[in-house]
Amino acid sequence: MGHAAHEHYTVTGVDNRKFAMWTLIGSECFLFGTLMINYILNKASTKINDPAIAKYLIEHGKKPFIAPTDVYDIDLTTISTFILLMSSVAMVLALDGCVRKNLKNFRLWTWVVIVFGLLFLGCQAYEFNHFIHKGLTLSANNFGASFFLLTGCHGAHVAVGVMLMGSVLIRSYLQPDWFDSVVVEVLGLYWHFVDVIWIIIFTVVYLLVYV
Amino acid sequence: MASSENHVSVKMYWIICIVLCAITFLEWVIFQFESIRVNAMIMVPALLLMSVVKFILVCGWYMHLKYDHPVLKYYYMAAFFLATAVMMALAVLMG
Amino acid sequence: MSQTNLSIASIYKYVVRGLSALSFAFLTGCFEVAPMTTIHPVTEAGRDINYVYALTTAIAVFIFLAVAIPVVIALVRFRERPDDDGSIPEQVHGNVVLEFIWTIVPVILLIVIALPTWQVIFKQAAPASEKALKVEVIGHQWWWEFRYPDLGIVTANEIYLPENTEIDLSITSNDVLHSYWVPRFSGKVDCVPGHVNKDKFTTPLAKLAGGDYYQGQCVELCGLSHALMRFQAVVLKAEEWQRWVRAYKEPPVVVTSLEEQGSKIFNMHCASCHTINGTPSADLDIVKVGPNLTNFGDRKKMAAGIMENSVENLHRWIRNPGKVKQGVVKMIPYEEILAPQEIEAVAAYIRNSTVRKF
Amino acid sequence: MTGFFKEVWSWLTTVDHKRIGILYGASALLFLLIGGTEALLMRTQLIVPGNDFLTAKAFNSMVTMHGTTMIFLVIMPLSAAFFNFLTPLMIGARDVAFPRLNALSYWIFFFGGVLLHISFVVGQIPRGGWFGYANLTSPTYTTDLSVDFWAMGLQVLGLASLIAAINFFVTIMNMRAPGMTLLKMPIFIWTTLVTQLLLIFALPVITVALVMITFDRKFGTGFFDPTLGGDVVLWQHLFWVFGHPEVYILILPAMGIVSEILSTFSKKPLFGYSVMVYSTCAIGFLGFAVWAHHMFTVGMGPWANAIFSAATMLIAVPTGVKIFNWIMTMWGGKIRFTTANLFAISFIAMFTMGGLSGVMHASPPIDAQHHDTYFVVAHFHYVLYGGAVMALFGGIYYWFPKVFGVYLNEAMGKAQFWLYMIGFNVTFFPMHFLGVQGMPRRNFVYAADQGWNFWNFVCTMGAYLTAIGGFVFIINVVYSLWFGKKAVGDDWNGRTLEWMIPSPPPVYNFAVEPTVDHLDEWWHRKYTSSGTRTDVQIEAHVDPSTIHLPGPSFWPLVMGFGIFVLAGGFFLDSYGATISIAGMLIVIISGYAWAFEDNG
Repeated sequence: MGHAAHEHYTVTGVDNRKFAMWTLIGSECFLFGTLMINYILNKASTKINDPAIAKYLIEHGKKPFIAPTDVYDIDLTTISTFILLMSSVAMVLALDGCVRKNLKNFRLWTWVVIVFGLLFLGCQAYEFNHFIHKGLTLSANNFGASFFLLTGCHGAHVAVGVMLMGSVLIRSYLQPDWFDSVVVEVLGLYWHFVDVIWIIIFTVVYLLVYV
Repeated sequence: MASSENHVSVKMYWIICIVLCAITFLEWVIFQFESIRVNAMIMVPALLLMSVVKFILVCGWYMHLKYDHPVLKYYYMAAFFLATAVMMALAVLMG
Repeated sequence: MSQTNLSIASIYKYVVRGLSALSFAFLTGCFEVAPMTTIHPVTEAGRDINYVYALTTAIAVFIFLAVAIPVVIALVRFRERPDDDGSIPEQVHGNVVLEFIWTIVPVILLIVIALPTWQVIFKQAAPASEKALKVEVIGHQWWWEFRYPDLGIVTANEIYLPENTEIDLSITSNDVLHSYWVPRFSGKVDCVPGHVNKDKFTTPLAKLAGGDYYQGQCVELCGLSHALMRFQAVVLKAEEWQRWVRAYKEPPVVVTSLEEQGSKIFNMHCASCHTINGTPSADLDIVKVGPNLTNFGDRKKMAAGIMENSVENLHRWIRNPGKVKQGVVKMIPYEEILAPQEIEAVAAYIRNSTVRKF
Repeated sequence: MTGFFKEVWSWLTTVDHKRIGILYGASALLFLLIGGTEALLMRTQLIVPGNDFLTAKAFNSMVTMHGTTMIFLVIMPLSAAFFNFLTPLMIGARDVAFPRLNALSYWIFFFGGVLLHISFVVGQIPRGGWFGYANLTSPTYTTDLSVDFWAMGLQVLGLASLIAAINFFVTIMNMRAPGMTLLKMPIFIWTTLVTQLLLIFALPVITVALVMITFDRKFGTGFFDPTLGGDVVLWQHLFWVFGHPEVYILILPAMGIVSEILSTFSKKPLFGYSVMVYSTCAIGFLGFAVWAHHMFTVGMGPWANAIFSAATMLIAVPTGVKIFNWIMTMWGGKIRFTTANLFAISFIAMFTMGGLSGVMHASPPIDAQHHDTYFVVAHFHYVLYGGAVMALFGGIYYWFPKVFGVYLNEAMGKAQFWLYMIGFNVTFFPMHFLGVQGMPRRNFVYAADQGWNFWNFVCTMGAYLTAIGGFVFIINVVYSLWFGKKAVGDDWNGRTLEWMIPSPPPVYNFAVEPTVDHLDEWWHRKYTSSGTRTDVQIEAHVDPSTIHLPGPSFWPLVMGFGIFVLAGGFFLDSYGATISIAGMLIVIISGYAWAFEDNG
């Protein structure tokens, strides 16, 4: 059980920081649960409230409604899911590199995690831009609002994850012998959880709409 | 504890990675066949099952839940199922 | 249920009915009949609520005694005597039997409350019968609108009802949350914008000529003048009700020249927001923002039941409604626009010519 | 820096759980004065019918701020003061799991309180009710910034409570003394644990609801606007899914405190400890299944009303079990009537009455008559004021010698108790009558002919009596800090670990970490099983420098201020965005500085 100097004896044997991250994950379950139920309840209200957008749609020969199936592009979303899954795999390999104190692997997979995270955010930015061009903005209708709230909040969590992994990378460059595997594991937990939430979002938000 | 003796070997990680990619690809494939997509009786259980499998894989192995103190597992399951139960009740109540 | 069948259900029914009748007498005994009292119902729906109300109060008092008496005994018997020898009492850790008893007994008492509760819930939730009088209640920011779709009548702040008739209310709101509540009829129902809530009750027999007045009030915070959003339910005798419905359609009776001048001012200034049946204001097909004033003369109270329907009150209101009722902005103050004489004329018209002989 | 600035600086940068506890307690009592004044203003307005002491806008603001202040800025931080000070002491730990995070949650709470009260300065006091029901809070019906102050204030306070809850949950689960299994923890630690779980699970729901109302007001979405396809009832559901666990968050710590006080002053262990633990967990779990009993009249349909009334009645059973266990704790004991014990005993009586009036409107037909009337006001004041606040005052009198090393004066304490007890009942028992007579809540004025004149007058007199009791408490604290009887360590012949160390406790808490074999470990060290007293000394002082303790840190204060600026940016339309970004930068910079700070 003995570890680095500031390691405390803990009753459950799990490091305090890791236990705290799991507690935060439990809390985030409720956060994303509420966002998802808000999406499920609001995805049916597709009537456009914003008069400017309604006029824009009518001019383009469409009815002033935007339904999920009008805007979703499943191929792009599947690629996003694939990217986030791969970043999860990279994360777990980075942790393995850190535990084995293999600097090359550790830095390589940390880079992969950051790049894939940014790629995912890129896909999401592109998707949001694509929606806005189609007229689905935040204040267009409640479907748009609840969709952007849910995926936006998830995107923010991915961005925070990328930033944290960035600081791990900076720490590794500044201090090559820094291999605090607990910190990397805690960030790994956060990253995997964000990926798991995307798995649920991918099914509930994108796929179940087509059914 | 800090996983100095890491229970999960790198090989296992890659196996899980492949399984995850396969499931994601399968989800995409189901979507291409018009006949399957429209039929909710197949689609909903299939999609839910696949997402649950992916969920367990990532949580169990990648998040090291299987090898850590069981209190984490009980806490996480309690949080997850309580959240799901409250949200289901909300869905029913809001009609 | 046959008379001689003393099954558990019937014993349970007699005990519970007896208990609630006893506590009902105690409950109503010590409260005089305030206008908004919740325990002097006059409708059958209200009596159902009161039956569960009295029963639960009786059980609550019983449980309170079951807690208070042992506490007092413990405090008196086991207080530390001044000449105490410093020894510590027996360190009792628990007693399974006691734990079992004070878990099961409350469960039983709760079941005694729960069964009538569910019975009353589902009884009141049953839809009203076809022949019930349909009335729409619409809450506005700080006044009430009542519509009778079958009779084509729209009135405000005083809901006229025939005696001994089943009423089927459809309750909604036009802006924010309100809550329709006549305590003596039955429980409150929220006016939720975007939803229509139902309520049904059978009105009591009317005793007084000119109708029995029952008080009601908005009970959900709806902005500044939430406290000034009251209304009255008027239960009329059967023939009075028929005469009232017929009289409601007749145009206002203009007698004096003051009222004549008043009607001209009304049609010019007030018609864009208010309507009086049988006048040009009724023909405008715009959505009226203000309350309907067709039978304003008959109403005992005005401005949503907050003050007597008197001449100087109406003058004060027309001059500056915002000062009388904080937050009223839709109706602008007329003290600069109309001369005092003109205000007197339009007030006379609204008060006198809208009186319906019924 | 002179001595004074050094002292202030040490308080601003403290990470010691004991000092943070004192900071929480002091802030809570300061906000209690504000909340109490708001209550007195309302009662003065309602003293006679047709009164014009307060305008409608002022009254609605007082109603909203009294509710919000008392719940979020008085009872929760006062409970947090007890969590902070006592949790490490009772489980035999040196400090909480993350000391700097503990300081951060205090400073975020502090700035959240400041943000809420800036609305007074700019004259945009929230007036939509402490629950802020939708549609009235939508931009069409509340055009000024009052609702934004309320929403952003609660967001910041929610964040503070969430960080503290995670900190304490990890502390209790991971840092108990060797040998202290979960069923050997003091009961107060159990109620603290369940309270933290309730906070962790309930706060995210209100966070999402507040984000949605802020988006409705700032970015034109239509979540709660029926004309834009939204649904007003969705807000009520989301608010009360948080709201009901919130009221158990307010009452469970009080139950823990009462259990500790009663068992100490009866010289007996808590009766049925394991049953008390299971009922605490049952209350915590069922707390998530009963929220819709606040919405019986909104028209959810008979089935929803029936199910939620059953769940609400079910939750009355574990509460009732606790009450009978307290009575049996006193039964057969040697009861000493110190002020703390008087408060604890009055908790049993008042909380029972509150619980019973609650069970009454657990059934929808009765709630149709009680909802939003003064009967509900009477109910939740009996449970929150007669329950939580009285118990928390009992806790203050019980642990004051341990915190400050001096006893609070018993004579003044009893005077305050009787003023509170009588004043409380004179104020709130007549409200049952007003409720039965149909007086609605949140009415800034009532007419003379509505039959409520006499009892409103009586209630206001009771409120003034309680205010006097409040002043007696302030005098008592000031007097006792200077002239109070000195306390040594085991000040009330207590049972739990915090009484085995000197009071005020040294910085390092335990010189040597205790090993625990029994429930009520300190009692078992003092008395053998046959009841004879063995003389066990309080733990001797040790040179603090020999024990490794985390150093003070300035960054929690900076990050708290950053979050304050971030939230503040939402209120200014033109350059608000830049202020929020500046706040975000402060948070990120202090985050990195925090991470790289070698805090030892």
